[in-house]
Amino acid sequence: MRHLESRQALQDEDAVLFRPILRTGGQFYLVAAGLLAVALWGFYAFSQQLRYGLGVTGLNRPVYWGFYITNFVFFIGISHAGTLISAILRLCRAEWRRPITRMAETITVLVLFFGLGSIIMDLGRPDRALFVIPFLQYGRVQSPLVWDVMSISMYLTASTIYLYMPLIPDIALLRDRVTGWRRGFYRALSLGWTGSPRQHRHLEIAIAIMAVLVIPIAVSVHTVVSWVFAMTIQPMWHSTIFGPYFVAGAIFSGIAALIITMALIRKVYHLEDYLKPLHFNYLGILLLVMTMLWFYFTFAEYITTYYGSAPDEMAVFWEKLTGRYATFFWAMVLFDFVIPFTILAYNRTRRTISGTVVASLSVVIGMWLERFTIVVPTLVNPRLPWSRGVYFPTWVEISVTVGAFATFTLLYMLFTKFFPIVSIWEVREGRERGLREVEERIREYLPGPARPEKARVSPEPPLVR
Amino acid sequence: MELSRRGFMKLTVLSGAGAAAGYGGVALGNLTEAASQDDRVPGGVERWVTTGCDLCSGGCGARVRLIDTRAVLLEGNPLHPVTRGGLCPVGQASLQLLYNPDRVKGPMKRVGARGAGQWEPLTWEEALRTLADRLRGLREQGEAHTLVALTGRARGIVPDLLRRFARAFGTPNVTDASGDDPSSQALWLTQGIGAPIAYDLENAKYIVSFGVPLVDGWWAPVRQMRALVQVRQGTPGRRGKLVQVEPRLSPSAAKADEWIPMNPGTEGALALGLAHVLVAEGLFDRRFVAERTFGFEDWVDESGRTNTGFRSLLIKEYLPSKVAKVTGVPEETIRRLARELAASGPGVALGPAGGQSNDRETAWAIHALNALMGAIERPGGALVARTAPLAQWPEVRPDETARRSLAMPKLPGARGDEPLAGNSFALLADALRSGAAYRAKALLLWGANPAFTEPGPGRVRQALSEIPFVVSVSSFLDESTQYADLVLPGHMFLEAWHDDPPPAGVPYPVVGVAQPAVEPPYQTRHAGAVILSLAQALGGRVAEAFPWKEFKDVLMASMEGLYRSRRGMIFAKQEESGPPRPLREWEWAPLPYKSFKEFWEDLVNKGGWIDPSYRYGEWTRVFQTPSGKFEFYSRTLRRAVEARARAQGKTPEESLAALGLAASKDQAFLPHYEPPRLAGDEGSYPLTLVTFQLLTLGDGSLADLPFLQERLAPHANVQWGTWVEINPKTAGTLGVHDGDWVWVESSVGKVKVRARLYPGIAPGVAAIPMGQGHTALGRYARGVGANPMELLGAERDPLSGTPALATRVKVSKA
Amino acid sequence: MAEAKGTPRWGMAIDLDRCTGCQACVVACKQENNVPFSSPEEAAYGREMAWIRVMAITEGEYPKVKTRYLPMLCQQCDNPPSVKVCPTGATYKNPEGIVGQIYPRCIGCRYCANACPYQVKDFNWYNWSGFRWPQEMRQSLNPDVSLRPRGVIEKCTFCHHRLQKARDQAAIEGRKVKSEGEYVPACVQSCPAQAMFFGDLNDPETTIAKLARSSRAFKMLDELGTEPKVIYLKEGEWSATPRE
Amino acid sequence: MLRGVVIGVVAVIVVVGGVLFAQRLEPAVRQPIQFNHAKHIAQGLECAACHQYVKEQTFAGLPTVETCMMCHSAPQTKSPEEEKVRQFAEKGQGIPWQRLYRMPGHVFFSHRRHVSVAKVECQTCHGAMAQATTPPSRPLVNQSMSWCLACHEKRQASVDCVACHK
Repeated sequence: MRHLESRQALQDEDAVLFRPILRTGGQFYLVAAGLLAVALWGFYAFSQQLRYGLGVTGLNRPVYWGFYITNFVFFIGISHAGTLISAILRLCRAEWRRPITRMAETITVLVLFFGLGSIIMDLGRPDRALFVIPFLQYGRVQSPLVWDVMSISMYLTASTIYLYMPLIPDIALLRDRVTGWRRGFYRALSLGWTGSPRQHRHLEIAIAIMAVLVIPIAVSVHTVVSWVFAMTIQPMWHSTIFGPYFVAGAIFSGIAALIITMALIRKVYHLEDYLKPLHFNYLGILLLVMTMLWFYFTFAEYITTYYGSAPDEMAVFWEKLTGRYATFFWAMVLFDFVIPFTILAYNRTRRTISGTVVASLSVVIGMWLERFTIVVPTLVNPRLPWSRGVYFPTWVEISVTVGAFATFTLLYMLFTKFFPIVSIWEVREGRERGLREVEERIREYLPGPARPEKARVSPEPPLVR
Repeated sequence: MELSRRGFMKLTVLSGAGAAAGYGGVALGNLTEAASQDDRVPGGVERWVTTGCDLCSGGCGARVRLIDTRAVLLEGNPLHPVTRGGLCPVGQASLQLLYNPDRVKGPMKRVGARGAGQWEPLTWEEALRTLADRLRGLREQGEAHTLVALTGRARGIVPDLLRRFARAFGTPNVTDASGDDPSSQALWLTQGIGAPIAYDLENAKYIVSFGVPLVDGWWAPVRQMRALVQVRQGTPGRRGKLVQVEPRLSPSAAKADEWIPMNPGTEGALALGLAHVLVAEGLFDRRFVAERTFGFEDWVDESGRTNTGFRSLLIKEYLPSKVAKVTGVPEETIRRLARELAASGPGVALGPAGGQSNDRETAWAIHALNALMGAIERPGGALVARTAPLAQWPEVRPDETARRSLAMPKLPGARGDEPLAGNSFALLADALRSGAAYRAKALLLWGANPAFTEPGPGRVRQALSEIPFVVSVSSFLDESTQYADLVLPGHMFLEAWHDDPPPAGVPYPVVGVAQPAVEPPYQTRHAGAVILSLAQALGGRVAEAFPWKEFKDVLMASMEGLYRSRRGMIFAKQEESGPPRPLREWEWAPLPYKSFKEFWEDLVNKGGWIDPSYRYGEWTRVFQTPSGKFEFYSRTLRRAVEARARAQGKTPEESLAALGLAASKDQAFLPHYEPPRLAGDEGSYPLTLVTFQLLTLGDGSLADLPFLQERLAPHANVQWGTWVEINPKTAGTLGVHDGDWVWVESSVGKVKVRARLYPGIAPGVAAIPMGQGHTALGRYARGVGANPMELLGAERDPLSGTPALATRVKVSKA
Repeated sequence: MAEAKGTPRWGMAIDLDRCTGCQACVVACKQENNVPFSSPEEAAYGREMAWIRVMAITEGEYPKVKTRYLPMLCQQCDNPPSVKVCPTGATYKNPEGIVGQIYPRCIGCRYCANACPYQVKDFNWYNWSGFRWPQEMRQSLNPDVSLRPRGVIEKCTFCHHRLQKARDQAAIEGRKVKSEGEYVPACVQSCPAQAMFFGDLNDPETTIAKLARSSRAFKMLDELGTEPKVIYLKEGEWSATPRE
Repeated sequence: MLRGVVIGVVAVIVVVGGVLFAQRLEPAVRQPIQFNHAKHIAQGLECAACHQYVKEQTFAGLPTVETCMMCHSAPQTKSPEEEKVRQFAEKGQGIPWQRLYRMPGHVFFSHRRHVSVAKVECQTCHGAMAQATTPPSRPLVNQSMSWCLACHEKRQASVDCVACHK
């Protein structure tokens, strides 16, 4: 591989970005094997469920939903890490986005499978999962669950395209650097990318369109997920605030997941030059905004319930605040607000990478707890007070959950082995064109005579080739 | 640890493929499994057959839905005049008894040690031969009396046949596990009739129930539920009232308009307190008391001695303030209740349900209260049931051997003619162990399971293991059958003919006849037919006493009496017969049948016969006392005690004192309060335990029905288990929380049950339902819950020896 | 009773003054509809199944305690929350207002069970029909109702198969099903205290229509606007109910 | 490379699909007696004469050996098939007729409802069974749900799901 690098001496400055793809260390295999083992254990647990039915879970009457639905909401929330954030940053022309968009988008695409998967795992008859497809099968468009299926599959499609399109120039870069079967693989995926100005123009337009499209879809996804609950008349589910509350929560957990991923990748692949404390700081500020927004929504939700003091709602309310789910609730407040707010509010802690990572870990845990305290306490306190439910997950649900996390991590790792996890061409574009553009833009912000709209800067000729 | 990339890829792909293949295989298996369970229930020709339910004393008519030969649903018989299509949950679930996988499928003999559960099948011929040989041996040695026969739940002709067999065979030792109802003691003491009191519930306006589980399993539950509806909603503009006096908020108390909690076992005191108020305030029925009763005022007997009358006793001893202290019921409640009773026209007092050592005195006091209210022989009051005119069987003529054995004294606990005698296998078991007059050499268990249902089952098990030869006629290998040498499985109901004698408490005669609806699938025989075959095998006078070939012949012979009586009518639709209430005072036109055969066919197809008439004021029929009146002062008892004293060579006073009764002299012959005897001292065992039956489990013989195990009692919300109800306050002092496992311990034994904190029970009282804790029976009952009988048996009624179903206990966290 | 006019709207009335909480309706329903029984372990887990249950609520402190019994079955809502959320149409309201559950269509997401405020939908956690019915007991299964496979929701259908049977008989006799008495679900049929009434709510002459107008009548969780077709009658007072 | 993958995928799809399809196909039914429907109908027998529950029950019923023996206790033809009937009767066995039309476990079909109430002709659902001289080995009419529904819609019968699925 040395010869490759020497041949491409020009691009030495980004060699570190290619390194994970071109070279794999023993540690990687070790970690991957560990994850694989956990994942296989999860699969085994799930196969037990397929064999014996949902009876092997801790679900019961009236707690018909538990870990799986919690995971579903959680994973879908995490998925907002990527596409949404990256799209917003792209549209805002935030130049610091360049090294992180790919990481974010990858999270989205991969985690969405686990979101959908959680629903399928939760089905009593997974063999009939396709029944929910509207028009072709029996899906009824009035059911929020069908909205979910439609909106998530649309999101998955859109975010896959949105991940794939900016990948094309990088795949083309790789195509030219590898030999053997991988060359064919990358050639097929690069769709004949030559890097001509025309191709670049088309790509940029397509990315811009997708970025605009993806934002409403992403918002709709989590709104619709919340509506699965809000459209019923169950106490503390039937809430108008749920749509925005869930979207805010999703972005919240998404950013946190992104920060953790960035920190890991920075460490593992030595990308200190690309992912700087500044990136973490900026995302940390975003996270700070979200934690306050989350607190605002949570407060609004609970204070409204408390003042309404409908007996059925209050049963759930007290169950969460002082009852059997108080531990979960207060842990959620701690992890979602107290810890991240304290860390992020102070510049000194926020500006360190470890500070934002600790805050993010806390948020991820907290948001899982938040999903759990939304799903379960309502179900254990049904309106008719004759059966109070109990819910404790069995080894199957825990194994499947852990397995899902492991599988996700493994897939993410594998992704980094096949594709550059930092968008190389965009970084380069930033170096070459971004600087000029920003300068132009700032100049335009400054007082002075209004100038006619300048013709769009034509892309530089590609550097590779 | 350096793994090549190629190697890793291979590993990944291989394990991925492996996982996928395994997963796919499992998924496919899952699908095919899901598909294969799509199998449907086979259809068939639908038929409905009229039959009856014999699982309790309610005698409900039933009809069964058959698909080809399978019974798929049991419903109430809409023609049945008492239940009118109603059937309780037990009846509804009974197909699980019929199709229970743990039924005994043929005769078996024991091969292992007793209780080891090792059996060997044998043919009926062999089994009957073994049994007959053994019994013949007893007779040949002049020991026919050492045969003890115990009947269980069976009602009607089969137990009659068994008693007839005992007489022909020559044993005085026949008893039945159900025991005697306390109310029959009260009726005997006051009216000289040893039968349960019949209450005209349907027409009552105000019912005070002293702990009677009216709607959860007493006597005829369906009839009582319907009567309650009649009381409350049957008369336009008026809602009758039900007051339940009981230490625990039972389902019946929950359905009552008022629940008055009180100390366990003090019902009698409360009844007398009410009587005191009626008398003191002049609210009693003066005319009835003056004309139809004896012993109200002080009276002078033949010897010139002045005897205390009921009035003096009440006024002196049962002041509401005093009663309030004993019962825990506030004085003002007692006064209010008495005034309400007097003001509301026919009021009636029921009870008790039984279970305390002082049941007889309690029932007596309650019945005396009825007399004071004039609620005797009056619509809505306490009546004496008319009997059904079944044909009498020819008199048994015991042979010499039998006559000699019959003259032997009967063992304590065996049913006797005088109601004072106890009727309990637990008592009998004690007698067997103490080696009374003689030892039992053989035991016939006819559908009875004393090793489970009797208080102190440990002693019963011990007694069973000491009897040399035990035969059990049983459909299940229950606890007692484990001790049997021979198991003879009887037909299940729906497979066999059976008759339903009038349900306890119904004033007019109702006779149900149930035909077999399904073919018996196993090597079982009709329990009645077993007696016939046994008698045939023994031959001689024993065989002569049974001139019938099969059970249906016996049944028809009995039912012919109904036809010959020319009374009553066969069950019919309500429009045709009219409601059986209010009781009619006229008789029916002769039955319109040309022959008995015609009558019989209609009888079987409609399910039974009824004579819904009742004549009030047949005083000579209802008062069979020395005075021909209702006796507050029981000369019937006095005679019995005097006879007993004579036999023992003591004075009556000495005889009474020897029994340890609290009451003395005249009081003993007047309705009075006797404090309940509770085993154990208050210091070590601070709580009073009461036991109760659940509608769903009965005495426990129905514990093998999974449908019922799932829904034992809605208020407790316990499934497949036993619980102890304790007041949250009591639980607080014990540190026990709802759902905790606790030990309940008496001086006799201890059981582990779940605690249910229930505000509907008095502090200081604990309550455990009966029927669980089986160590045998079937797969759905074995090992589920605990049997409270293990805590009982230490204390008993001093007069009859019947064990009390209450005791002192302590509760501690397990 | 007259024949039904137009499309009948089958409804039920439960007189709580009569109901004694005996649970005969529960057992009758399980027997009629092949509802499996649970094992002790699953029952403890809250997985026993029943299409109708008797709910008991104990309130107050000793000695002022009251226990109320309330038979709870599918309320056959005119505006059923469960139907709205079903993703496949397995739960739907049929033209006569009976809320059906089509087992081969159900994917087992249990959304309807969570949306139903009455908690009357049961889920088949296990393959009950395969191994939970011993061979002997399978004999008492009703051929008119399916054995539900594992993984689907099941619920009360007002014994719809009985309606069809009654309707067949009526059609052969050239008439419509009577609005009362001819078609009766198993629970109503079995009630020992005759606390349950059944009939066509659209026919003002039926007992149930009269009861629905009684001063004692109320509907469960009426404030939710689900418009149940099961009507309860309050305990504790006399009212002019039509003769049985 | 790519071609190989495509071929592989197609092969897998074909094999799995084929296996699944084969599982779905009903196996051919072979009756114990080569019963001639046409001949019996020609003798003036009605369907209900042998399928005796067709008007009263949900199921039509396959003829019992007793039903056959009402006419065939003495030989009427020289057919060896007829002889088989008597052999079954002598052995005291029922005739092990094989069911030709099978409903899935969740479909509730009532012959009574269709025959007695709706007066549907037998051949509507069973095809030209009356003309069959040998027992068909596969259903003459492919009864699918859409086929049921088409007829129900045409005749304005109930298309309510719960009418057939319960």
